[in-house]
Amino acid sequence: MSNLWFLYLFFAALLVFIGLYCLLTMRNLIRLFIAVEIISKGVSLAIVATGAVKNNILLAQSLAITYIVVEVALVAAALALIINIYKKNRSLDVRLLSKLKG
Amino acid sequence: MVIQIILLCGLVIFSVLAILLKDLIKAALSLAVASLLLGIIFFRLAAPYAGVFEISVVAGLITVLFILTIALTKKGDEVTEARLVKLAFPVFLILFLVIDGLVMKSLLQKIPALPSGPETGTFGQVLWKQRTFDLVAQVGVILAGVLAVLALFRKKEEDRDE
Amino acid sequence: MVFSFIVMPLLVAAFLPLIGKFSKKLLPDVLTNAALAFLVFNSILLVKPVFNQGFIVQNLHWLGEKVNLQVALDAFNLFMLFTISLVSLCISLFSIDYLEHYGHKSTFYALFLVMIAGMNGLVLVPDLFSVYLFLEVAAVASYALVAFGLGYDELEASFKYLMLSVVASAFALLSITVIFGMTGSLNFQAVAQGLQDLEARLVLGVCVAFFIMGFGLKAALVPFHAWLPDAHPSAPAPISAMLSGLLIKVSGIYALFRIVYSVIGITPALSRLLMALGTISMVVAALLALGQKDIKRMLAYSSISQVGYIVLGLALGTPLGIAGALFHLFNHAVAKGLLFLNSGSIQHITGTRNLEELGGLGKMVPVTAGTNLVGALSIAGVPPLAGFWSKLIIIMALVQAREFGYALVAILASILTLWYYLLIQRQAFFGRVAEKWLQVREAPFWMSAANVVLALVCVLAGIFFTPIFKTWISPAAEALARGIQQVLMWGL
Amino acid sequence: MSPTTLLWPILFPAAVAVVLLLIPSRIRYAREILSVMSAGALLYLGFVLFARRNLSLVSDWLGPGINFDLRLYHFSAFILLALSGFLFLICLYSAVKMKNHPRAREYFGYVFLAAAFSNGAVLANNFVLLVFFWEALLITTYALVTLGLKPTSHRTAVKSLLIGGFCDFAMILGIGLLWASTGTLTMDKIQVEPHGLTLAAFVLMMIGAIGKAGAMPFHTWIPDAALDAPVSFMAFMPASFEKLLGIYLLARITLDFFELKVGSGLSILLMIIGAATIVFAVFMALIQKDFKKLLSFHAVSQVGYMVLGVGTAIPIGIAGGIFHMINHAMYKCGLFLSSGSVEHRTGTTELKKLGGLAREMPWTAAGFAVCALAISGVWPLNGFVSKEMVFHGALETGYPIFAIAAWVGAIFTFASFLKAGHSVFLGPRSTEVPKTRESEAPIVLPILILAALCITFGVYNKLPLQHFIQPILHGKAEAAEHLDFTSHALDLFNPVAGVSILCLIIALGIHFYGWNRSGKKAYLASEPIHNLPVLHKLYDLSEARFFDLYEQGVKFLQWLSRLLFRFIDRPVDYVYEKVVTAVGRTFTGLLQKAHNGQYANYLAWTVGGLVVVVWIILQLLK
Repeated sequence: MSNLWFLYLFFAALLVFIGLYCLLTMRNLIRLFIAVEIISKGVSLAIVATGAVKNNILLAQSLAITYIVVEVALVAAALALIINIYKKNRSLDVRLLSKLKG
Repeated sequence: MVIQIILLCGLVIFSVLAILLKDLIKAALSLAVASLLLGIIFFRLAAPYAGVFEISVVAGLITVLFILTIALTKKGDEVTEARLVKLAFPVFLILFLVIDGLVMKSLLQKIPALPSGPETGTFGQVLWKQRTFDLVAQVGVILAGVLAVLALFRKKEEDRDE
Repeated sequence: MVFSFIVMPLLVAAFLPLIGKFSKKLLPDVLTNAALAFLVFNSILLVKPVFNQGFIVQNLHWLGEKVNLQVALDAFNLFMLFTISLVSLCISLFSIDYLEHYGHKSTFYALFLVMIAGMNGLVLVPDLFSVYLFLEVAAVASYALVAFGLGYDELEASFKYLMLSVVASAFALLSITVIFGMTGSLNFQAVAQGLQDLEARLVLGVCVAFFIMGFGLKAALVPFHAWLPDAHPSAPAPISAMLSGLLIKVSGIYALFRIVYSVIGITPALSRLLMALGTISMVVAALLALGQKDIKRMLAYSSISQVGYIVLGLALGTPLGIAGALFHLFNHAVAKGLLFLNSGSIQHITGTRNLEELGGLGKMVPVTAGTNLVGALSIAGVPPLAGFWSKLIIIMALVQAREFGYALVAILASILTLWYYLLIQRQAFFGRVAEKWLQVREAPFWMSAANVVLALVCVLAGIFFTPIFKTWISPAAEALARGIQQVLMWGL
Repeated sequence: MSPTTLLWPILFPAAVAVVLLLIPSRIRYAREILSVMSAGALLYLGFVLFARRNLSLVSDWLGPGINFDLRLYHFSAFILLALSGFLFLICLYSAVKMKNHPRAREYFGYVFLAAAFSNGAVLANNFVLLVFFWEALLITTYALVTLGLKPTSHRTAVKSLLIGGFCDFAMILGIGLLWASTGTLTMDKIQVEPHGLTLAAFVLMMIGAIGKAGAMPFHTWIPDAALDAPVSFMAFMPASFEKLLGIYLLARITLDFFELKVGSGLSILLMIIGAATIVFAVFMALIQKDFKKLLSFHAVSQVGYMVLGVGTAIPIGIAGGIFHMINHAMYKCGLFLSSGSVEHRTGTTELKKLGGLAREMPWTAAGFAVCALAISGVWPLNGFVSKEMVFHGALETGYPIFAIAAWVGAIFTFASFLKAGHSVFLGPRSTEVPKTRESEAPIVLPILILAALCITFGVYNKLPLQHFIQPILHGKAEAAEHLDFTSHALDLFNPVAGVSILCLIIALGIHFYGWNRSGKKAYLASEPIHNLPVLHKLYDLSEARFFDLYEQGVKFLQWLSRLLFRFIDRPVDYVYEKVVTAVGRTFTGLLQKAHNGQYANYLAWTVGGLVVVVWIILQLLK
């Protein structure tokens, strides 16, 4: 059973890596936030898989649901921010967001 | 087991598509498909409520929010990603696959865990009685999200003097 | 009632947007300040029972059923609660006048209260996942508050802040998941117990690294600090004060050290690593602060530097070091809150934050200038203000532990600190009055009042340092340090 | 008398400072009257405490071992009395001199604050308490220097703060080491042999003490401050207060905390520092063209005598050093005040522009003359007595080189004061300053009081030596059971005194020869020393001998002093101005460039930081 856990963790780490790669290299604000979503998929996969493997699925399930709620709130806030930035900038390029520096 | 691995691979593939597809709408849709697959994985891991939440909220609501945002910001300059980034991605992915595999293999028998017996009670009891604090926090998070949207989309009463 | 620290701000926050429909200013002002004053009062009332019993545990019975709303309040928690309530009360007093030109007071206050509820919750819960959750509650509210002005800078800063901290908290949550997998539980005590029985140094080491990144980013430790100098200066002044004064300490330092001390257990190697991180933050940020032209940006870098001191003291792990760090945490919360509010006053008075444009304001706005001086000197560690004592104790603790190198760096960094605070004083307040500032007037009543109250706290905490230290700080430090003895070393 | 009386010298001036800061400028004379009266009250308190001597106040403070511990005994009572005396005179003087200063309110407040901190530092019997007051003094010094209101004042103030901060930092480290090795922080419980760790502690604490006193190489801010700070500040801080405190601590270090042995390496080290300070600073003083700057270099040079005296570890040398400290405080204070009086009336202190003021400002000139003679060590003034004691001490150690260095210092001290006095008060009346008159009484009075004290302490040297100095040494240094320095204090007929007098004469010769050569004709008959018949003859006799030496010597000396200025004085300055600030700026610039505002960059740091932390932890696990 324990080996199964590592399989899931392997995929969770993969998802986190994909998200981080996108965050580090890509430019479109919306795509960056999609990357954040992919990272959080990795995290919720890890939570549920851990619960399933360790006989704690009820607890893990409630954690996963709570995490999804957090995700929704974050998505709402972040997308509202992105729309506001678009209104100011008329562009979604993250490289333009470098006025504050030094 | 095989089905589970296929589902997981599908999840990864659609995630990769979500960051590589040029069209943002398609990217958001592949993210939704990835969520759908994740929901099915949850079902198969005996977490039906989490699966339902994942499919309805993440694959449904969040995708709608994404598409709405994409539609609202469609008129601006197209932001093109660097070609090199996309071309280099498979290389890095394979590199990470190897590292990830090696790390997980080396950890394989190394993580000790306490033996745990089967859980008692129902999902509802766990959520409401064991994790009551989380519910309070959920109320807080939802309130924060709603208020954030209210604050960010408010009409300005008067202009700030810069 | 301990639960009121979480429930009360949430309730008020839930109703404020409705109230805002028919009373734009008065009722939100009164309600928010009353709620916060109640929390301050409440935390003072709790002092006696907590100190008599060591800690109190409360269970809430809800609808006749026993539910798991259990909080354990010890001296350390209470100290944090008191700090949060006191500083945020002053900040909300300041907001009464400051928020006039932002509009939408009710939304602002509601977010503000949600953030406080999040911080209070984080301090109170003895559960790993709930710590993460309340951290997100405070964080989501703070993203919106940073962007509250809806200007370009605010949005840019808020976006970067959000994207960085989302990644960081994902890592913290991954780490929590792994620990959950190993011990099958999330409660601090149960996890600590479980970890004692396991021989899991390697995995636990990686988990600690994830925690250091996740909470270290919230605490703005170098190299995880990059969001702070953007977000803190861009936010409206009360929010800058809130973020720098409280949020980085509660969701960064408190969370990290609560987990390190009470769950995982501190070890010499881990303590060395954290001390090194603290020292790097202290020095790098102090150097960066020297080069700033914008008051608030300078203050933001200063926050990073002072967090370095606190981390250094806490990571040292000796009773004196912990006590000094906690006292510095309190002092920094008060003084940095004061300085950010004060920078808000300056911006309100002159319309600029650029040090090169300011000059000679001391004569025109004595209250603002005087309180600024008090705050700056307190952080810079000038006797007899409170900041001096806490820095002295940290340095003494380092000497006592024979960490002469760290003591040396801490002293040098405090000279740097004094240097850049004197820069602010000289460029903004001393010297000749520039032509364009001849007509400026003192900040409105509530703004000045909040400044004066915080400055008084700085001075009084310095003068009555001994009783405060004995009655407040030492028990809190002991409560935190007790965690070390409870948890078996995991051999790192 | 209850022990809580000991809080008065600290709390009273602090309270006065607060009141002075609060009094609005509109109420005329209130500030001046209050400050003079409370300084008088403090002086009275000083006398009372001096009469009472032994008092001790201990209460719990920061924690175990760190008590709020004040102790009054003969040494601290003596310093306390001296401090309050100087405070009174400075207040009296400033009442007129600083009256129209735009920020007089802050000036008086800071002066009293400084007095409070100084009293605290003197009374402290716990190292942490000492450090607290000691550090606080830096801030008042900083604030007072900025009150010079010159464009460079702030720069100089920061310089004083950083140099002082460095010295204090050394002292804190030293105290830490001492604590580590003895386990106590109570000052009167510590007595150790300096070796190993405690040797380092000794050297570090010594740096703190002599840095406060302004010895080489920690003096560079004082000459700058001479031009940038108010002149009364110069009389207040570098001339009197800081010397008293610095030498007080140095004496405590060498007498109480550590047992300094005669001829030990540490003693030699102290003597080298002392001798070097005397010689180098006096050479620099010689070429100064500004009255105040000349005085300030002497303020540095004279520290050398004190450090040398204390460093000999021989009773007569230590007593001489301490006696020199109080003497120096008196005449240097008087000299600065008289330069202030000149500046008050003429508006300048440049030697070139001044001349022949003695007729218009007779009292200032007289005060200056007495003080200048005292600093030069002319019989029978106090400077003579204390310098003789230092010479004796230095000779007794068996290293005559130090005595010779001290004598060389004496020569040029006198020569430079002849030059200063000559060009300011004597000679033809300068045409560059308009006709003027004597300063007001409150300005002249302190100068005259100080001059009178200089004479008193010289002629009746029994008074200070028996009442102030000897009790300090009683039973401390080796073979100091029967101390009596008074019997031959004014004795002219012994070899040491002979050499000293010879030095003075040489100085006289140097001055007049140089003056003559520089194209000004005729000796001035009014020059009092010149007219003394014996000296005059001796001068004539020695003229021929010194002819060649002078011709080449002046060039050599000027070259030497320029060399010293460039290679000792300037490098210290250079390190501060170029290296420290430039390095800081470069680092800051690089770090600022790194914060380029790009999200990906910041995220890369975060992830990179994570990788590094994981790596370190895995390394630690191995």
